[in-house]
Amino acid sequence: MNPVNYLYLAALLFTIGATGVLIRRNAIVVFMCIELMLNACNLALVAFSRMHGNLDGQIIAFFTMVVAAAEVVVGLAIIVSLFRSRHSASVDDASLMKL
Amino acid sequence: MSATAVHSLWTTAAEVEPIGSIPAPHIEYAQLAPVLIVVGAALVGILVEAFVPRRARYHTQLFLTVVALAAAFAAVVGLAAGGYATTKAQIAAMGAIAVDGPALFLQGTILLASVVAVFTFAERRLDPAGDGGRVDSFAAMAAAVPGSDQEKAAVKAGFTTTEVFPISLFAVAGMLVFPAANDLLTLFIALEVFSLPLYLLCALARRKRLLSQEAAVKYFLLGAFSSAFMLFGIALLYGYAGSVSYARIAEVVDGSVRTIDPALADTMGNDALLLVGGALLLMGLLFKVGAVPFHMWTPDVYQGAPTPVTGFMAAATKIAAFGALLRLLYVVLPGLAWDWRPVMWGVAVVTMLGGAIVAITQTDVKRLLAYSSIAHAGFILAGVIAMRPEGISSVLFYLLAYSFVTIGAFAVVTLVRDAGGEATHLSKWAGLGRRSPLVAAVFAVFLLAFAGIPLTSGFTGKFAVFKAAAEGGAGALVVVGVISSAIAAFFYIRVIVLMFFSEPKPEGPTVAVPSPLTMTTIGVGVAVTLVLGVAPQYFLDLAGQAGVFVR
Amino acid sequence: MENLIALLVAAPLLGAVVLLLGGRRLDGTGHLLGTVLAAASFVVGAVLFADMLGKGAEERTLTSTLYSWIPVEGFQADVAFRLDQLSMTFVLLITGVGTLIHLYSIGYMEHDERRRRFFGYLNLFLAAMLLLVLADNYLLLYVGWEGVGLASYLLIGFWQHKPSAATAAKKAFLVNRVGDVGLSIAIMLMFTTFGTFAFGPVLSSVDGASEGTLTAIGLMLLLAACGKSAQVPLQSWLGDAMEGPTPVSALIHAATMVTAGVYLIVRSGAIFNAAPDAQLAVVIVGAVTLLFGAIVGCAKDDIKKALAGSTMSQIGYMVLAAGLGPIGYAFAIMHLVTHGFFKAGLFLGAGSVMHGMNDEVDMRRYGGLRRYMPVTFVTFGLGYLAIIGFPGLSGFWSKDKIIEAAFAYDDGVRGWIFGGVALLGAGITAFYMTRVMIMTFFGEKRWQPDAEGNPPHPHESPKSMTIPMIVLAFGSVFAGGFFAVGDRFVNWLAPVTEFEHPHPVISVPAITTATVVVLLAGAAVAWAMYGRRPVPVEAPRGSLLTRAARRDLYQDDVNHVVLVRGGEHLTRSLVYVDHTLVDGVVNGTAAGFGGLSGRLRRLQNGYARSYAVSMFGGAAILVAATLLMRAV
Amino acid sequence: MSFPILTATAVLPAVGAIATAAVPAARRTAAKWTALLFSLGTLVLAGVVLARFEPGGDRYQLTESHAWIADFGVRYELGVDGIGVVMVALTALLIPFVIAAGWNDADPLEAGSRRWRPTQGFFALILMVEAMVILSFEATDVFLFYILFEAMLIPMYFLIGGFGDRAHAGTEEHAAAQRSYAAVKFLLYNLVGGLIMLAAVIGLYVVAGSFSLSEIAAARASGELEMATTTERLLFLGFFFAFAVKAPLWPLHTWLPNAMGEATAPVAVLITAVVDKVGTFAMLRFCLQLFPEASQWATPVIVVLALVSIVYGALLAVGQRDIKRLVAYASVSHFGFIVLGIFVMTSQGQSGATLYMVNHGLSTAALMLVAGFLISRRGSRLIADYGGVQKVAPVLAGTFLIGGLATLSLPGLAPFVSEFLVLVGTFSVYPVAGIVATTGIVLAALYTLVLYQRTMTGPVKEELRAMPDLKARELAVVAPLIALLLFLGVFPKPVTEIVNPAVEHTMSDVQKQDPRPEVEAAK
Repeated sequence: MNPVNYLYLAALLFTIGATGVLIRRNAIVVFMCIELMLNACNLALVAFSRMHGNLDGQIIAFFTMVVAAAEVVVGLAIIVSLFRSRHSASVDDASLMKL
Repeated sequence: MSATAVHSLWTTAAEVEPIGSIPAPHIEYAQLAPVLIVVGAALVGILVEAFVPRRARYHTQLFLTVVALAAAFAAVVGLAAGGYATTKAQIAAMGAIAVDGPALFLQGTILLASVVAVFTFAERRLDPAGDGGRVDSFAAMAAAVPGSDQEKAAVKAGFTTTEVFPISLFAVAGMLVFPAANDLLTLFIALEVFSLPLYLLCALARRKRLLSQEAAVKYFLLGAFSSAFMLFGIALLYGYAGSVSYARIAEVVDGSVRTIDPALADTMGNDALLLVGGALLLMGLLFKVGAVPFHMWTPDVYQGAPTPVTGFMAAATKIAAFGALLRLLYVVLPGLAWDWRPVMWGVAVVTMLGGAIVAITQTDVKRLLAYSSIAHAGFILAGVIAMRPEGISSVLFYLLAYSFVTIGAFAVVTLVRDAGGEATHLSKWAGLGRRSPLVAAVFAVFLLAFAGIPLTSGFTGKFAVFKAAAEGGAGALVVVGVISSAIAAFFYIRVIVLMFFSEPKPEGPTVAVPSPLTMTTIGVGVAVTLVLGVAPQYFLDLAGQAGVFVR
Repeated sequence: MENLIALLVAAPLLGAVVLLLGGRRLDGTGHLLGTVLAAASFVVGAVLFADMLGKGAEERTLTSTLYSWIPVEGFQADVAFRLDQLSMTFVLLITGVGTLIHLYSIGYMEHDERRRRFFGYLNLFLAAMLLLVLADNYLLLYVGWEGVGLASYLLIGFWQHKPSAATAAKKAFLVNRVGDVGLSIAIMLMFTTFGTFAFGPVLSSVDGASEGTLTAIGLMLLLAACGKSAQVPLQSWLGDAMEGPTPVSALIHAATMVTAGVYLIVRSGAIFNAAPDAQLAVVIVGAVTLLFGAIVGCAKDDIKKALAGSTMSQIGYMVLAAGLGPIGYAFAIMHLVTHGFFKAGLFLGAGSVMHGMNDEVDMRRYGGLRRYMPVTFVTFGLGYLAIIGFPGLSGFWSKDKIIEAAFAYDDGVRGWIFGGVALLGAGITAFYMTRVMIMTFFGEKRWQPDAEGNPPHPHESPKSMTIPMIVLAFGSVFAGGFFAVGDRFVNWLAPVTEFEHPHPVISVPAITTATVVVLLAGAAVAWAMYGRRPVPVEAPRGSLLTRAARRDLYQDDVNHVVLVRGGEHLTRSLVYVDHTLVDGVVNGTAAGFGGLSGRLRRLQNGYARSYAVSMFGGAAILVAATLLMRAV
Repeated sequence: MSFPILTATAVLPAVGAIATAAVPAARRTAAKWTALLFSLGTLVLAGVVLARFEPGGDRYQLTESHAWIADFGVRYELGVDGIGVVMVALTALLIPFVIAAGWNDADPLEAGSRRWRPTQGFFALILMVEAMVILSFEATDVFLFYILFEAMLIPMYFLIGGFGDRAHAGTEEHAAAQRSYAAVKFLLYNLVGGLIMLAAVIGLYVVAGSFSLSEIAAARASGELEMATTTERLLFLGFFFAFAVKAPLWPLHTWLPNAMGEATAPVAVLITAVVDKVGTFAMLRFCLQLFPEASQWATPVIVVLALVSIVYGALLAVGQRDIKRLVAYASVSHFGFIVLGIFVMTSQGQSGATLYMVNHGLSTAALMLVAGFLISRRGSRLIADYGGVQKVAPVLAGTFLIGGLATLSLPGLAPFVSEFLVLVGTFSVYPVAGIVATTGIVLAALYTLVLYQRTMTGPVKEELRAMPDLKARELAVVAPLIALLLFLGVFPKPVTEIVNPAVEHTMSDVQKQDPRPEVEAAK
């Protein structure tokens, strides 16, 4: 089938992810949405890789996964510490600094 | 998938690389020495954390870090002296990393900035000593809940988070690669490599931990968000050009590509991929340099992060990010200049004006400096837009000048303290000039440099970028820049007025006497500020020679 | 000989410098030094005069250039002197009368602890005045012109602790400044027209210039003259100037400085000759002032103010004469000189009277003084006869000539008008001077105790004061005759001012008789009003004209309303404008940015997600813009 | 390579500033003397410069030229023409008086932190300003000039804001607020002007590719550098705006009264007599030389602005209640004359303007410093608080009067010469303008004499009974100034003969001839 459709899917997923980031309060969920965006990128990369018939895209996809994993490590560490000190994972509660 | 398809895949692939001979990657270790040294030191640092007894860690780490950075810098200088900045500029590591003038210049700058920044990391005289000896400005136990017994115990025990040194080394490593990255993958990885440690560092403040954590969360989420966009941009560009190597993409973009297979022809026809991809990639970088409208993390993060980290971020991140931006625009997308230049014009204008205007009403020193850094990002963008060699060199020079002023300024901020730690609210700075003229004078020098008053590095840099912009036909941009400088001048002056002309408050903050470390940082800052202001020629030459990208 | 000219100025200047910088140690001897130097200047003048008489009429003019003052491209201003018959006349008058008045002041200022400074100022005045009349170009003349203004400012305000004196001084200076504007514009006009403002070149190349330009120059010079010589409309300062010590009034505001305007016009005769319109203006100003001063003089009870009015009027005669051109110049100067004698004499007399009357100035509180101060009475009386133009005395000769000339102003209506005015003036002069005479020296005593309540004990003044009066009295009696006989004076001046005989519309004898008749009439009326009836101590309300005249015909009130009030309003409103408008714009801009900043920073609301929104939006815009760029 | 005398004239005060600042906190008097001696040394050097300058010689003399910032085409180029050398001399001459007059102005009222050294700072800053001003008069490189033009704002700013006049109405806080307002206003006005100029400077470089005055001028003359009319006009406006703020020209003048009102009298003198001259000087040197066509294009407007300044400034001076503000507005009026003289573009006008810069420096210094002495005695700046001073302090009153007479440019005193030259120069090309300007001399008389009358004459105010007359130090400050005013009034030749050649150069830059007189007068 035509790989272009995968691109549409990727775009769709990416948008969903982005929207999620914008509308969800819970830091974890927001973070998951970001992960979703990354995966959308992966999909796009792979699709392109297929189209162009070279491997770069796929390689990047692997790297992306690793990066995502790393982000999880760092991100969760931060979010958890935030949660523990505030007993809430809502990103909106973390708004002491403004103006 | 049919066999032919699979085969065609290989064969087409083979056109890029001759069949069957996928050579073992050869790495020019010498040219990559700076990065390798830093990474190596970082790894060693981890081991130190693991095996060296707590008492000795601090000194070991400090020593290790400084030596590593110094060695890396020496390597950079060596490379530059070896002509890699000019004649022998080349692409190293299988096309992943460029070793050329801008890269080396920026790496050198980053390393120097990191050294002085690390000094402020290591400062241990400012906070009152706990039972466990003197402490720096990082959390005793980052994992502990603020105000919990666990934390109290940790503080009592005088724990310190010596991990910051290896962490920052990792960040530095990423920053070194970022401006040198010669393909999109490396770019992305470098971005993450220096971002993730910074996220952590932001969360490690000893005082005002809630703010610190909040800063970290915001920085992390928004950073990840932006890198997602960037990655998507990468994907699209890759889709457009069928490659992630800068050289290749550039060829495709300006149509000078030799071999065009049907797939490429197909995607090449679709400019949307290119434009959207380019835009998203640009956005990722603009986020890092803190350009309007991607700047909003800056004030919060700068305020919440431990001040030494803020200084480090503000300086080094900008250098790295602008380096990457330059390379992207000058190497990859010059063929697209007609499309991105107007856009960047807009960004530059709103960044200059926005930063300056919002800063007028700030009441917190760190936020003030944050907004000023935004305005400066705008000025630098003006130089970037010039699209000519002077543009590159002027930006390089500006970054050099700006980074030291920034680190110096934030270092001064760490000195003004009261019971609650650093007294960053402007009202507390009233009459500082009376209580400790020297500190106030030094800070005034930095402010004047920010304001771009002649005989300071700030002026030289500003003049350089504006000149480049004007020569690049962006006269209007210069006028906007001049106007926003005038607006900006207003709030720098306000701080000076506050420090010198208003009566000191009785319960005002005290000025801690720092160790030689911070003194060095500030001293270097002042020295560089004045030298670049009075006799900048040598460094301008340097930047001028370095102002050529390899492609 | 040329080198002596500088000495004329240098001597009194030296005196001024020494006396003003000398400090207290000169308090004892200062006045003597000042007087000696004035006298020295007079001696030098006399020597030069003798030398001049020794030469033929044509080569009498001496010039000496000291140095180049303002050497600038296309602009030559030298410090150069010119001593010809005209300036010589003035030199003698100034130094002569000046010396006498120095002498007089020694006695008059005896009890003033700042006498040294007074003499310093007097010397300064002499120097400036001599510079004025000796200058060889208009710019240097301008220096003297303002110099005498300064001296007069300092001397009018000599008793600075009296607010009235300070105000009068300021007023005098300001009004004069208005005149000076005229002079400086005139000089600029000369510069642009002739490329120079030295007397010789300018006056000799008048023919080349257009009449319009010359008229403009003439009018500007006239404006200057009005300021300095207290001619309408700039006459208002002279009356107040009487706040100064009486010797000052005698020297500066009667004999010399106030006549500078006449000098200026006569000196610039060539220009006026070529600009009839300007001349007409001069004549009109002279005529108006002549009457104005006379009327004012009739109503004043303050003896000095009355004399001031008379001065104004007499100078009006001179200006009128000067305006008549070659037929009048000589007579203008002649009247100037004789007036110098008798008016100075009169003022000194008045001073002497005040001296004896506890500085009382109101004539209604004098009366019957002739017995108590005979010398003063005699000298004053002779001065009186002279000024009203009693046949045979100085005033008669000079004034009569002017009236003749006035009648000769272009045969026809103008001649009649101005001749008539001059004639009328003579009558009024006789009236008010008689009035002064009677109220002061005749009738019964109307003396009042002064503020401290001690009654006056009139007595004759010391020798140092009476001698000058006597000398001047001689002058006022004989000078005129001496000048007039055989047209001595006219011939003397002719080479400088050129002279042609006037041809009046009616015969000269007729005019002379008319003059005598008129003055007798005036005197008679005055005697009828003040001699026959007792003079009330408190001034009666008086007729409308009298009241107007007492208030200088309301001219000051007009000035006050129009200039002072208007000016105050203007400045006040400007101060407001400067603060609110000019400054406001800037402060407004600053405030505007502040407000904008305040609004913008609200976007920074602390919510990570809204930051994300802005990033998302930014990305969208970025993408859109890029695509748009490609589209267009 | 002869001895770099010009550099020396700037370096010496700079060194002096450092030396003064280095004097220990307790040794205040030592600091004062250090400053005074260095300023006198500078005066000597300036004298040497004056002596070595040959009026007939090259346009720029004693030149120095060293590579500085090649990338920007910037060289460290110094040189003085007749105008420059006179201004240098004036600056070097005035500073010692400023220092001597401000001898006790910066003594700390209360013992602050042991590291807080106001006195040292005060005099160090003054010397710093001197160094920068002198160098800016000598700079023949646009960039170098610009840098100094901007940089001198900083020390001035601290002088105004940090060392206010102690005679003020209201509370200490209020006064401090007023002070910093004045200082900020000063800085922002000039900074904005400077930044706009910066844009023009950059533009100039883009167009001309060099910053060297001589090079650009030569290129323009030889026609190898063609500027588009609009470009030239825009650049001109950029430069002129900055100078007009500094000068200050109506309507950009409002910072001056605040600054001069709040600053101590010596600093006020520093502002108006020295620093502001850089603005007018720069108009003469840069605007006219670099952009002759544009200058002529703008002349009508500028002439009008100058006239407005003259009349407006004078009228506002009349309306002031505060002695120092009055002098400030008087200065606005005088700067109007200077600008007028510069832009009418006649030899008399420009010689007059240059002379005017010098004379205005001297006369304002005299008037303002005496006013300062007066104010320091009574502790009030309000005219209404004085009266009858001449009775208790005749010498003070006398010097004040002479200063005032100089301000109203009485013939015989120096300002008359310059003012008349400007008037004549104006009148010969713009008669109407000349006449309007002439009204200025009446207004000048008005505000000066009103000031004198209200403060010095009349019955003595009770509070003033015990007022002492001028002290020896104060007299030593004023007397030389007055002597100079008199000397240059009767014998301005020494200055004019230095200035004239320079003026001729400028005239040839703008390709202007003086109008010929209507009639060739018979000499």
